[in-house]
Amino acid sequence: MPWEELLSGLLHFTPGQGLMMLIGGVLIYLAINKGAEPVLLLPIGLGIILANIPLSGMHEEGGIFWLLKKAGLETEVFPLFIFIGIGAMIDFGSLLERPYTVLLGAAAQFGIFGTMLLAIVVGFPLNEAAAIGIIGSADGPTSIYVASILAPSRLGAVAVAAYSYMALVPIIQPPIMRLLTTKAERKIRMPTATTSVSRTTRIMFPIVAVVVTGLLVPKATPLIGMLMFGNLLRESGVVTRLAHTAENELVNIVTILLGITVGSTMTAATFLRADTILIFVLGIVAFSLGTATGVVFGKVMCYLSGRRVNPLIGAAGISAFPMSARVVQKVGLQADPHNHLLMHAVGANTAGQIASVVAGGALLALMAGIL
Amino acid sequence: MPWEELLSGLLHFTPGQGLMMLIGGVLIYLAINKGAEPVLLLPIGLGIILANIPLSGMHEEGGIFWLLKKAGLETEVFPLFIFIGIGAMIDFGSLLERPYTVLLGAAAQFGIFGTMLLAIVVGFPLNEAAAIGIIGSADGPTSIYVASILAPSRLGAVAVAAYSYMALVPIIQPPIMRLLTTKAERKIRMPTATTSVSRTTRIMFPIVAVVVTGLLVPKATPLIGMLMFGNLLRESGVVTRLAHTAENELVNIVTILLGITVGSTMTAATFLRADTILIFVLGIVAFSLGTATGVVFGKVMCYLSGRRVNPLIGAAGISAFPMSARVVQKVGLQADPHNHLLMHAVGANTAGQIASVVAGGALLALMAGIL
Amino acid sequence: MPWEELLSGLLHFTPGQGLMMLIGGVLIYLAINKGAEPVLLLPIGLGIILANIPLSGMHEEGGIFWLLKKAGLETEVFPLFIFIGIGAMIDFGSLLERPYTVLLGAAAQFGIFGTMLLAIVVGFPLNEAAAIGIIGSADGPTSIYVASILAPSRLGAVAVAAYSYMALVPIIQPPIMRLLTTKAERKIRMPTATTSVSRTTRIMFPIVAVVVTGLLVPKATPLIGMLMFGNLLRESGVVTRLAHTAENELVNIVTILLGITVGSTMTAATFLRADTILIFVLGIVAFSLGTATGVVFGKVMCYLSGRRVNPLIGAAGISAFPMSARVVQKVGLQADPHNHLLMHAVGANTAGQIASVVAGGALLALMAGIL
Amino acid sequence: MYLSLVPLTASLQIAPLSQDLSRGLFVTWAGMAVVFSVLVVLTLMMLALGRIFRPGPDEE
Amino acid sequence: MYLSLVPLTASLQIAPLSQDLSRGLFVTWAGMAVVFSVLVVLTLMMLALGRIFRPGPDEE
Amino acid sequence: MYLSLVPLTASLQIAPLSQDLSRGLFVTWAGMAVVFSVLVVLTLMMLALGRIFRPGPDEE
Ligand code: NA
Ligand code: NA
Ligand code: NA
Repeated sequence: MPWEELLSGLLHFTPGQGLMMLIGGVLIYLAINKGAEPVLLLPIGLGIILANIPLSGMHEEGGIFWLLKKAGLETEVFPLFIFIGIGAMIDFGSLLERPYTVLLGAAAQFGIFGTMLLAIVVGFPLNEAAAIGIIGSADGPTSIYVASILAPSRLGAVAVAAYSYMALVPIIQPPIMRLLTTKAERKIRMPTATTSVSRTTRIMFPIVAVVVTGLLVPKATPLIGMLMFGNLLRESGVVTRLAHTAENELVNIVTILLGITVGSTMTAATFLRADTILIFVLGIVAFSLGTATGVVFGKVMCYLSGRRVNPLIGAAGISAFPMSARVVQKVGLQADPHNHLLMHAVGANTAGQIASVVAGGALLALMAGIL
Repeated sequence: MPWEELLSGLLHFTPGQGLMMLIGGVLIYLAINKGAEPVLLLPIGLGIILANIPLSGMHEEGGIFWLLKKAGLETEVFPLFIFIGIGAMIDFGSLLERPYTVLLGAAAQFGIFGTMLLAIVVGFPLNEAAAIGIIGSADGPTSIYVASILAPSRLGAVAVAAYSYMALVPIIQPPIMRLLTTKAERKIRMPTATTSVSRTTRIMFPIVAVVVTGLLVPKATPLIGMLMFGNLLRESGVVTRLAHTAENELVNIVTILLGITVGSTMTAATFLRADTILIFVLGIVAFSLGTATGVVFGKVMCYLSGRRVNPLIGAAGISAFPMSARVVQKVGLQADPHNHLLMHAVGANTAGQIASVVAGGALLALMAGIL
Repeated sequence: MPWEELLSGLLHFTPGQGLMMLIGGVLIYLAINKGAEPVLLLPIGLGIILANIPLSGMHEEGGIFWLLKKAGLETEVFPLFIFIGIGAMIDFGSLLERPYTVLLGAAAQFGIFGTMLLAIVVGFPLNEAAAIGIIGSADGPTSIYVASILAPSRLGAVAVAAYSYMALVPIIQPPIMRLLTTKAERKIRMPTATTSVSRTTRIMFPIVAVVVTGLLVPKATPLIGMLMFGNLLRESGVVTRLAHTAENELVNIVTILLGITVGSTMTAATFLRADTILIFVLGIVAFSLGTATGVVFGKVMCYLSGRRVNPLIGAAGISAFPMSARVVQKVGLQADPHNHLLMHAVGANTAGQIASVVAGGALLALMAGIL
Repeated sequence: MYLSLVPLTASLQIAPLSQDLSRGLFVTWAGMAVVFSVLVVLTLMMLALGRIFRPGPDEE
Repeated sequence: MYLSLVPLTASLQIAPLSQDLSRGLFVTWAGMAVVFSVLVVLTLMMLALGRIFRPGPDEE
Repeated sequence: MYLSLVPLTASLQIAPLSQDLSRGLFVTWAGMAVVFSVLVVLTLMMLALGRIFRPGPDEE
């Protein structure tokens, strides 16, 4: 009977779907009222609500969510296009003025691998453990890229955890930073850069980064390639109309679609599993571990440099661009109201962006060899 | 002989194709010189001309029109993306201040079903009759969405009728409105709203609309979901760059492609049938019937409310956003130069937008049960 | 061993790939430091570098370059969408004021066919010879469109040659122009147009151009259709938001993707062949030959018109819009500092744009008949 | 018994009512019922929302 | 009769003309003919348009 | 000889180390080694770039 067909939506509605809608509503609430990464969490939230309406047909072959997932996520087009835009937004100047900060970005990536180990210990299969670890990249598109290759069914949880904790960086990081440093360390002042960077260096950097990273970690080439493509558009200075479109319309259009598509993967069936909570717990671990290893490596550099490096800036190595750099600045100012660490932290921060991509590529390559 | 190949275009040109080109030219003329929905009718017009050039190969597998149709119309991506942009444009404030106007939007949808019945009577098969009825939704993307599912070969006629009559609303509606109301009724003044709507209500509305409509009419979820997604981007206030892109670049790019693609489906073979004229006749019936039932329902509300509702605003329930609301204002002013009905009509107008989507979803669900 | 997998990129790196990266670097250098068509050559340059990183997987099924090539080049979507934008940018007013300049655009297309003959003589198979000839269209999207149909493996070389020589037009053209004209001829002044063109004519022109070209050369319909679609959006004056988006965001987004995709086709295996150098040599021949026949035809018109046409403007017939018109103006001023040929040259220039498309369509049709 | 029912049934159906038309009539009443049901629920939700989330003093 | 035609035909074809080159020559003349035909028609149309739709007094 | 090696090998492997965990440990050290190697090379390249392409007098 057609009439039943019309009411069948209500009849097929499950408590699980109701719970998922509530979760979607909470994300929308956090996005709007707490300013938590609204650009992604708001579309994800509504995507979750839409995805849990029974019999909408949107997930079936030909449906809009099936299509967006197939065309944008499975192809990796969405995260890669967003990386073009992010590259066009990022100024690597702070990093180029302080090349040593690169190492802090490297150290903080232990958050990825350490969390992966923990996820294995608590029982996740290897591929899912790696996808959970990537939350520690503290970078949205990298997380989505890696998770959708290694463990598509976990994509929603991983993406939501990554974006949520990026918004929570001002709460997660400071206690760890204070725990691992002495007040004297936090007071260390760092000189403002005396060397400036030539335009040629800025233009050469994205090209060199692509070649070095690509040759050493081929699987990282798509991510680093698109990121540095955007950056080359920016730094070249001769294609401002392309750079402007990349960091605005292109990234906006893709973000609108990416958010709702990621949300649409979070159906009750895939998301409401006991171990999803574990993923969120491990996600906090990932951010904390990355922060900790960044700071500890900062302490090592502090010691080796004769206390010329403030270890706090290591916390910015997790990326979470640009929030964690601001957190470093704030914690530094609390120890010494005249200590401005921002530009150093931004160096570590952009290094963390690159290091996350390298770590993601390494993870994919090593997993491809194992699985 | 290759030479023949070059002249073969002219040799294969049929009078039907010439007639179609003329029709395309007329649409372009109306769009430019009469301001008739140029954003759609101009691209449709040129699309028709292009589609009727023989041997261009654009409709064959791999051709650009084949591709756009497959990627944009058959997937419903074009109307759905446009709905994101429309949602980001619409202010539901007038509706939220006057929830009762929702019912006028519901009543006016009889234009859809009544016309469908008439189309059955004059001999159209059920699926085509429903596609013809949807012209009465007085909404472009809804018409395209429903028609391309139920009767793809009638898509061109339905879309052109829908957009043309939307442009003709100022001519079609007033006589019907005056015929069905007394001058005393048309003079009824309505108070300006005293209640204002909180930001929270504006934010909650798109979410509630998605859940209610989706659960009750699952097949309407894609349309209402994208419409309300755009509206949530708008009302949240925290993702202005996404909302701005949705209502500008996204909607413009898709409109450019949608128009020419709809036009490209109108080849002589599919369009030049005697019953195509019937579709255009039935299209006027649809708009008229919707207007009439809206006004009649307005009279009922007028009576029940003790003459506190001016029945004219029922005419705005057909949607045809925002033209029909302006028509109501104008006819009201003719009866009483100090009677400003605009905001009430806009309420009914936006209600009609939602009601059209619901009606479209209901139509699809009921047809899926029958066919 | 997974570890080997990580180093395998370096191990698989070949000298050929290194050479290709160098070529990519040179293109980037030319784009940035010499201002050589940076909008295309910069993305192409980085695309080449990325394409020659071994084991990145970007060319394999599902990889981003495989996908962009399949979705944007093989479908011809990229060049066609760019043509919508170009159409929205071009003002055909100068041409409409001087219809006779159309013939100069026609004459200059001999660069295409003459070069094709030469390419056959030096041993290229017919399809590749035609693709090489199309460099003489001096138009990027036309070259990409035709080459990707006739000889996809030569697309990179053809596209790079076309864009590079467009940037070199101020160096390639003047000697040929001076060689073929006497100083007296170069001094011929041409009257500023006395007739102005009505808005109706401007609107009718794209429609007429589509119908005439489409009926006579069906295979040119997609290109001329999209070009004139953009122009109609522009000239209609009633859809400024669409025209604005077409010539800005649409064209920018597609250009970003087109450039990197064209670059990605240039792997060492396809590009590093001895005859690739021949393609670049033939490309210069194409531009020179087109310039020469344009100027010679200008001389014929000069003679027939009783020295009322300055033969220099024939050089602008190759298109290379708008550089070659500026070259004509400059060479004219060198002969007579008060002789302003710009608007006449722009007429021939836009005629060359149309003629290139017609020639491309004719080439495709004749080849389809032969191959 | 059986025979007497046939003309009765037939008389209830308007004679020339095609199968398509009867289906169309069904779709019409069902469709309009759905449209009104959904929009009435929406109205109630809107009224409830308006009550629960009143505008603050600074929102007007 | 037949025999005498062969050398005639052969002499009309320039001896070392490969099949590809003769095809190329055909494409060249056909292509240029098409380009000129189309653009001449376009010119005529433009002239006609200019005559029919003269600019109004306010358009200059 | 062979027999004596088995317990030795076994003792080197931490007993309850699952196959997944040992693989995970491998991925961890290999991954971190790769990240540091790549970024050290990048640092060296950046230092070299900074030396080779010093800012001109007008760039500050
Ligand atoms: Na990171
Ligand atoms: Na409607
Ligand atoms: Na040309």
